Amino acid sequence: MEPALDTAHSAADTLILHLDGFEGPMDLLLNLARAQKVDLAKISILSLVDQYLAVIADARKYSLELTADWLLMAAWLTWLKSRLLLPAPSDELEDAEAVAAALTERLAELSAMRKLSAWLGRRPILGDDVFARGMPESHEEIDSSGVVIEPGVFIRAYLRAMRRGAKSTGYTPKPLNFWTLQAALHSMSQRAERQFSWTDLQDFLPESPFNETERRAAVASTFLAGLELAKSGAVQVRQQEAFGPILLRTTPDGSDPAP
Amino acid sequence: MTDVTILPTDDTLRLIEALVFASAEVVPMKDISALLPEGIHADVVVKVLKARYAGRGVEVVEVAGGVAFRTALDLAPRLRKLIAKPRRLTPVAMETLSIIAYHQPVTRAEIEHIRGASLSQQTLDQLLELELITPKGRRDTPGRPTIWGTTAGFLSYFGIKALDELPRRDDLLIDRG
Amino acid sequence: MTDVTILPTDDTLRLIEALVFASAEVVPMKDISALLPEGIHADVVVKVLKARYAGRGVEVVEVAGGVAFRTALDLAPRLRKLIAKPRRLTPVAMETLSIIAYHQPVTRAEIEHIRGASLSQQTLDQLLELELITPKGRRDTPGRPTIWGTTAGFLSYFGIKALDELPRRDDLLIDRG
Repeated sequence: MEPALDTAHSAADTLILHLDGFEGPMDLLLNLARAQKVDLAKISILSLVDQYLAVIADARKYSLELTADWLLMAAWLTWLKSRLLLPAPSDELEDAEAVAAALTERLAELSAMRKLSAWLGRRPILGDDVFARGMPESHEEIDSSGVVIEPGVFIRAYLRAMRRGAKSTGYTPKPLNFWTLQAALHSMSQRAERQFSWTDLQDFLPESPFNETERRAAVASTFLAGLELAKSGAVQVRQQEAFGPILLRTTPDGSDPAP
Repeated sequence: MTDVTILPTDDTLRLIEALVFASAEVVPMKDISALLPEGIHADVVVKVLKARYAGRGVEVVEVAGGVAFRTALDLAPRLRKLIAKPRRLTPVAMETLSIIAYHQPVTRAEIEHIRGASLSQQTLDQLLELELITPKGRRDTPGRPTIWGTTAGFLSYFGIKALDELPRRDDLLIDRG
Repeated sequence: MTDVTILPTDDTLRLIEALVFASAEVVPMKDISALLPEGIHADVVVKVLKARYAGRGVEVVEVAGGVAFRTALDLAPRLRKLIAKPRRLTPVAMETLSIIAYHQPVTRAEIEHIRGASLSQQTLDQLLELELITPKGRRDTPGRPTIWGTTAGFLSYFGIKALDELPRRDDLLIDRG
């Protein structure tokens, strides 16, 4: 910033003060207190106040712009000074003395922190005074071959699937009476073990009561079973005319029937 | 190498040692040379440093473009720290796995029927890759579809010894009686 | 320390040397202990390693509750030029950090009261970025202000073993001009 403010204070030495070089009112107060060259606990608060106010007055003379905290401190110190000097009821004087003591303590605290800061500054600072390994080697290996199966998640997934499955097929309380391909294969293979000559496909249908849909499904699965066994060489299939009856027989020389 | 070998001072060795240690990259020989007093050769310094660290837990190695420190090769495996970061299954994969676990052996078509949704090859592949499921042969039906079952790996991830330790289906499907 | 000091074998020394050397961070004592055979104490191993590296370009230091390799302090002026990594704190940041170190956990208002000046965002950012301070929760007072404390990184940054190594309060309060 522009005009530096020089002020001579009451002590013999001339302290050159540059207001803009201070961090704030406390910083200035601490510097003024240090200039008294005594133990901080023994500084004269009154002369400290006078010095501070002199600096502020000077700053105003040079029409330096002061931020609120500088002026606030000045006002507060003026109040403190008046309380300490003027004859007043004893309890008010005690108040003022307590406030002065608190200010001394604050200055001592700030001073202590400055010393700690200086102590830290003398430490070997990593990355400036001492250096760590520049190319660290990691011996850590991420193993992501595993998988988490939490029983709760597993169960919920199963129930979710079952619910969806039930919804999409439509839930029917009565089991479906479909003659499945597996059943047809099973039944036909069993009969093939005992050999049979040309037999109508219809004869392989089960005897259970079927409605029309179920009967046609049974015909289809029985026919598929026949084809499957024919493929494995266990039976032969014949149809003599279009839409005529489909006939099956076991393969005469009995090439090994598939199970 | 040179005809006359001038050995570096301890001070020089310390500086180069610290530089190689602290450098974030391999230190090029020419950078080392630049720091050396007249008459001292970088390769001599590196040789002395290498000898000093020979047999220690860390070694000085010459790699492409310069010099670096490296953990002694025999120690690396002992320092290796496995950090398990197990993956999570997608909801679809988890559903599929649960169906296979409860209905095994089961075909893909049956899984789709139970789930009421189609099953992508990707999901099956994921479960296979993680060795959670395995083919258990083929069903003797048209098309001879592959039937699937769970593996020992599945049991171990689930934390059970045998399949009969899975939560009972009946306990899960109360509304089915 | 123990009554009977069992010295580590060279193999053990190499292993720990490699472990600590590999890391740029401070290696906690417990990580060292974990690699030691029964009966060998980590502090004995560290002592032997420290002695072995004393006077070298890199040294073993005990810091932030663990051990690390660091370049020797006397090499700083020369290394600083070679390894450009300016991370020196400003005086304001140093002062703020001192207050946090001493008064932790501490609120921003308390820091500002002690310094008699407001805390700039820039200072806070610098301390946070270097991972020297961290929020330690909130104080149960009106407004529930965040409280701040120092990190393990703070100890490591200044080469301090533990917070109790900081100068004692009485020593800081003594005024000698």
